[in-house]
Amino acid sequence: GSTSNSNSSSDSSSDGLTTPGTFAVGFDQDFPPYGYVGDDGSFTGFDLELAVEVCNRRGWTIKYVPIDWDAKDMELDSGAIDCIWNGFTINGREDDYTWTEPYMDNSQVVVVKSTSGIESLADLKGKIVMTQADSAALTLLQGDQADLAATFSSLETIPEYDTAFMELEQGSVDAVAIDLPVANYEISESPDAYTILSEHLSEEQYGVGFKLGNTTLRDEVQTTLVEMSEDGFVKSLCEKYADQGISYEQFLLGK
Amino acid sequence: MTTQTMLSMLGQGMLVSLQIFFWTLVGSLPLGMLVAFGRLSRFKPLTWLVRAYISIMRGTPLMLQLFVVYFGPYYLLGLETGSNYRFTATLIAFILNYAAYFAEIYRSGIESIPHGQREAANVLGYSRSQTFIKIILPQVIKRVTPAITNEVITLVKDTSLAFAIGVTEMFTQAKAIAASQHSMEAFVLAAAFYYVFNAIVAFAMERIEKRMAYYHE
Amino acid sequence: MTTQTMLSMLGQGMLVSLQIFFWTLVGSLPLGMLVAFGRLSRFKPLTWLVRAYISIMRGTPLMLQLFVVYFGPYYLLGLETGSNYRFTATLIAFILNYAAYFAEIYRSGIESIPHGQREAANVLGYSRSQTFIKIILPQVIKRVTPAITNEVITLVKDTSLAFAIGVTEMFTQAKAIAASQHSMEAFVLAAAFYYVFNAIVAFAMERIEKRMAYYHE
Amino acid sequence: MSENAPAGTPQPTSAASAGRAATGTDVPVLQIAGAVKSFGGTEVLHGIDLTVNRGEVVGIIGPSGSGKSTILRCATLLERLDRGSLCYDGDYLATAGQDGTSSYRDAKTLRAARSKFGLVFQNFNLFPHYTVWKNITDAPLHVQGRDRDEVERVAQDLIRKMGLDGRERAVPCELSGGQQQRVSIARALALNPHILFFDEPTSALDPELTGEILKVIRDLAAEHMTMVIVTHEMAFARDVADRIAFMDGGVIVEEGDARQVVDNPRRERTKTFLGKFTDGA
Amino acid sequence: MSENAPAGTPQPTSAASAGRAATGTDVPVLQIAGAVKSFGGTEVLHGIDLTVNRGEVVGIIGPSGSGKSTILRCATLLERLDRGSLCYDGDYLATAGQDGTSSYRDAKTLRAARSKFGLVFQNFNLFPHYTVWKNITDAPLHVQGRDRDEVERVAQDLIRKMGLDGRERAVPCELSGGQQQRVSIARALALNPHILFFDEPTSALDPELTGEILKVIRDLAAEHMTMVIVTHEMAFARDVADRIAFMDGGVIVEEGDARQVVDNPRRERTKTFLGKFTDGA
Ligand SMILES: Nc1ncnc2c1ncn2[C@@H]1O[C@H](COP(=O)(O)OP(=O)(O)OP(=O)(O)O)[C@@H](O)[C@H]1O
Ligand SMILES: Nc1ncnc2c1ncn2[C@@H]1O[C@H](COP(=O)(O)OP(=O)(O)OP(=O)(O)O)[C@@H](O)[C@H]1O
Ligand SMILES: [Mg+2]
Ligand SMILES: [Mg+2]
Repeated sequence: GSTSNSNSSSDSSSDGLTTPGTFAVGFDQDFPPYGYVGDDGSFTGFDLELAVEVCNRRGWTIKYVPIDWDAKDMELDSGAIDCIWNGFTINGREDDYTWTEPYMDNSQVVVVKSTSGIESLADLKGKIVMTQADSAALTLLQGDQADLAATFSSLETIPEYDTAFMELEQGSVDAVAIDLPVANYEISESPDAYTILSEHLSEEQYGVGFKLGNTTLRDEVQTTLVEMSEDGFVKSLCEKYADQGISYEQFLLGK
Repeated sequence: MTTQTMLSMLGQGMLVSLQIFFWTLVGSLPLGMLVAFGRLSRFKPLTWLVRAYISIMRGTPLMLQLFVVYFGPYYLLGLETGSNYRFTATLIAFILNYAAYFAEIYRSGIESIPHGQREAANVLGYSRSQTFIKIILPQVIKRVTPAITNEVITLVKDTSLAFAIGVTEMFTQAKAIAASQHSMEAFVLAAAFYYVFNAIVAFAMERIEKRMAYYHE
Repeated sequence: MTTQTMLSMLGQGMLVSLQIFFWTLVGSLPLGMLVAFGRLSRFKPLTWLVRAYISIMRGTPLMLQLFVVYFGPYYLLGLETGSNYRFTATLIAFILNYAAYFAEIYRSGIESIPHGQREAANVLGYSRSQTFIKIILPQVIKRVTPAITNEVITLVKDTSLAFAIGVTEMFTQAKAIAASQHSMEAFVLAAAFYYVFNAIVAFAMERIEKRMAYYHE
Repeated sequence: MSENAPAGTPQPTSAASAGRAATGTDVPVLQIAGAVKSFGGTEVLHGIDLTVNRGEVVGIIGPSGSGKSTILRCATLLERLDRGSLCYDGDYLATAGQDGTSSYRDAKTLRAARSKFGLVFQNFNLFPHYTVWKNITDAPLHVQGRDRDEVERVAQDLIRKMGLDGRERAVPCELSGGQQQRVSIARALALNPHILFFDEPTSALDPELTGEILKVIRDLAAEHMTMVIVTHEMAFARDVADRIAFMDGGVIVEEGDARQVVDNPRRERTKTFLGKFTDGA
Repeated sequence: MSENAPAGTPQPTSAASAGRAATGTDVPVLQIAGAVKSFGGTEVLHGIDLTVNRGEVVGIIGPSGSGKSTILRCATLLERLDRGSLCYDGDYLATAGQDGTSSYRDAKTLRAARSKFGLVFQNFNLFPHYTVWKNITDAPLHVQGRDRDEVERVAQDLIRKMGLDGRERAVPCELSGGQQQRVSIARALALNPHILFFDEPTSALDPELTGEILKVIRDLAAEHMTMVIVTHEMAFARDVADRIAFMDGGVIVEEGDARQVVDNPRRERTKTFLGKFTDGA
């Protein structure tokens, strides 16, 4: 790997880091497989591992900052975190953050119980659909897909996807609208019980979100990401997370 | 989003908060009295049971109690509850939780009434139920009102916990707006709502206290 | 995840919860007394100020207060606070919030001491400060201990609110584990932790109450 | 007060006399025999015999802790005797078995028997949330189920008699100690009891009020109300009581004509007690 | 009690006599002149003159609400006079200006003056969290800053004198009313006051205890302790007091030799009051 840029950290202000040499990554720790608590009790996840590698290459120290999703904008604006990097959907938030180029394709999908008989988005008519509060899926269903949402019996929100799946299991909701990789992760324990509708709600992209105007830092991270993809680091990371629903085909940078 | 839309969203949430608030009180104020009776009963096993109930309700987070009530029937008993159960579960958990707090307040109130009151009623021939309803209860109510007020004010804020099982009350609405608008405005409005709601509750309780202030001791 | 890992994670969270708990008490118990003095002061403007403070602290959600204390310096004053401020902010918000509750408890306690106690001290020549420290305060402490206990037990559970500004205390850890492990086990453990913690607090407070029970009235 | 208390035959005592006619004049109103009472292993009454005849006023005097209140509490069913019997108007509420152990009648009978006696508590125990009017009328209306008009007439009479006119709508905390005392007497009298017990009726009052209340009791005595009065006012006890029982350490040490007991006590203990008293004040 | 209270010259009063020597025997211990006091617009004292000479015992009697407690409270600086003057041992604490308005000395002087007098409250006001020992010794040690050995000796003497031996470690709630009363007297005496005020020392006690406490006061009188006693016990007032002031409606209606006032009151109002009293008990 190339760590030739590490000297740039000596001039901290040009990095755009709040605390020189420390890269504070804000993320939702309840959002596997992108950021979560691993079996060993420490933070892990696809996005966090990418962030760690970026730090390695830039000579920064990574700082994991699990945040309350409600406070993410305040955390970023106030400089408590340097970026939000956590399966963070660009679409619908284009103007709110300074984004890297999209690094990953994502789909918003609908998960139903296999026995439910629901096979298409049209079948969701009259059904109860649940999604996470302040999630990309919710933004979508209140925006571009509002017409579809209007056919639902109701659209519910809940703080954690985890709980949403409990609701789905016990039958109090009929479907969960969710990011594809998260859906894969959630159903990985009993894949036969659930079906991801082949018809997706949308195709969208993840990016790393920085405070508006912080292009310096964005550029550094983006350059490093491209490097990491080019030298194969990303590919092997994708393979590591393959059983949790991530494939290198979705990765967009440096190909 | 216009301020009007925001207010109307918050208003909807407020309505849910108010419903939780109202039904919780309607359910837990009387239930708490029954629990207090159990706590004061001379039948020891009942007393222990009630003590355990009170200690669990007060010793564990209401959020977990919401989970247990909402998901328990399916995960523990295999029952399908249907989606209407969401609000019902909220009310059940809130009522059970608050009944425990109220029970302890009632109990201390009942215990604080001088024994002479019961004796006087006894000598005058009042039955046990007459003594309780006519003599003891009104005095208990007067004494416990300040403590009840405290709990009621806590309840106003606790309604926001209902979102743990997906009930979108006011604070959740405020959070949703704040997130989509990238502004604290909704939070500030929510705080103002709470503050006003609390002020109204405090005012109402003060009126009730004043009402009962026609006598003292 | 092994149970051991889970327990150690929860243990770390517990440590954070305990720190919040401990420092909040260390800060708010004395601060509450100062606030109570302000509330009882004969200097009216101070009284109003303190009343407003108490009413805002008790009338708005602690979560919002956390936001204001943590993000306020940046949004209102343009200060960069650095990430060490996270825990400090938590403590500031908790202490300010709990001081308001304790102040009201102290106030009612101070007001409940019979006037004759001050008069007796006065006639015996005790100075104002001697009267307060030697005569009034010990009696106030005895009287308010039960009410303080209630708040302290509420505090145990309130520590979980600290995650609003990203402090991962025990309950947050439990949620994180539940999310990654698809199981409620962590929640149940968390509930047990809370329950035990509460039981210890209740036990300790009872000991303190017993200590002071060498006299009554 | 005195202007308001005509010496005629007012409501409550007339009802008492009706009771008298029904049960015959020879039967004592109250008969306690062999009364033994323990609290947590400590025997407090060691076998008390006390008979009170119709129209009689009995004073009970004695040092603190001698069991005066306890005997009143047993007589008014607030405490149950361990041994001995308790009998009102010839009806036994508690009988002593072979071994002396008391056995009480069923709850219903006991409840009904409560209308036979009234108790005026040392600290009044008025219901603080009830007005004077309600304190007096509530039990006659809702316990005895008597006719409202009749109860109101009786209450009106009692209020006049007790000098409480104009205070009907007041609650106890708005009354002076003496007024509270009189309300509590009126409350007891409103049930038309056959006998009235007083536990230290003057101990919570200042001397001027004491004078007033003693006047009320004297008036009741003049109307032949049967009464048992625990008191510390020796002068008063001698004056109003027909008979005095001096208690000490859970037994009646001396009993007899009021003037004789106070002025010429026979027993050494009584002498000491009264000596201390007259010496003190 | 009586065995424990030798009639000698024990600690506290000897200190009082030391005070006497210092200020000269002619100066009255307490001089109140033209005392006027209002509460919220209602005048409660209408111009009271009261002089108490060294070694004298003055009784204040009168009906409830006549201002007896108020004058004691003004004398002990618990209330401030609106008009009139207040003077201890010839030192003015409050002087009356041209228009009669009282002006008080500075806080420090007033604080220091508090050691001149002691007050025994009607309801004792003992410090419930302090033991008997601490109730008695705390103020001498930490207010007067006296030597610990000396204070402990004084306290020991007082405890014996008051018949409290063995109760040093008890807290007030473990004591009977009479014992509490005696602790509160000991607490006041421990400061070596020149004058002791009592507000109805017997009203919270039963008659036997009343006897005991009156004995204590009589003993103090025998030791020439200067005292002002508000009381309802006429017999006692007559017996122990050198002089009696009868108050009614905020003025001293009659003042004079104790026996004369009680046995042959001159004023009509005094006669009525005493008549009512002797009539009652
Ligand atoms: N409920 C009780 N439990 C235990 N002991 C009691 C109880 N009631 C009374 N006693 C004890 O019984 C004894 C007699 O008490 P009682 O109240 O009858 O005395 P008394 O003659 O009325 O005294 P006083 O003049 O002080 O009112 C006392 O030693 C008292 O401590
Ligand atoms: N702090 C106060 N505020 C208002 N009024 C008061 C206050 N203290 C006393 N008074 C009034 O002053 C009058 C005299 O009261 P005081 O207590 O001196 O009477 P007293 O002679 O001691 O009566 P008692 O024998 O009942 O103790 C009463 O009318 C009383 O209501
Ligand atoms: Mg008694
Ligand atoms: Mg008085």
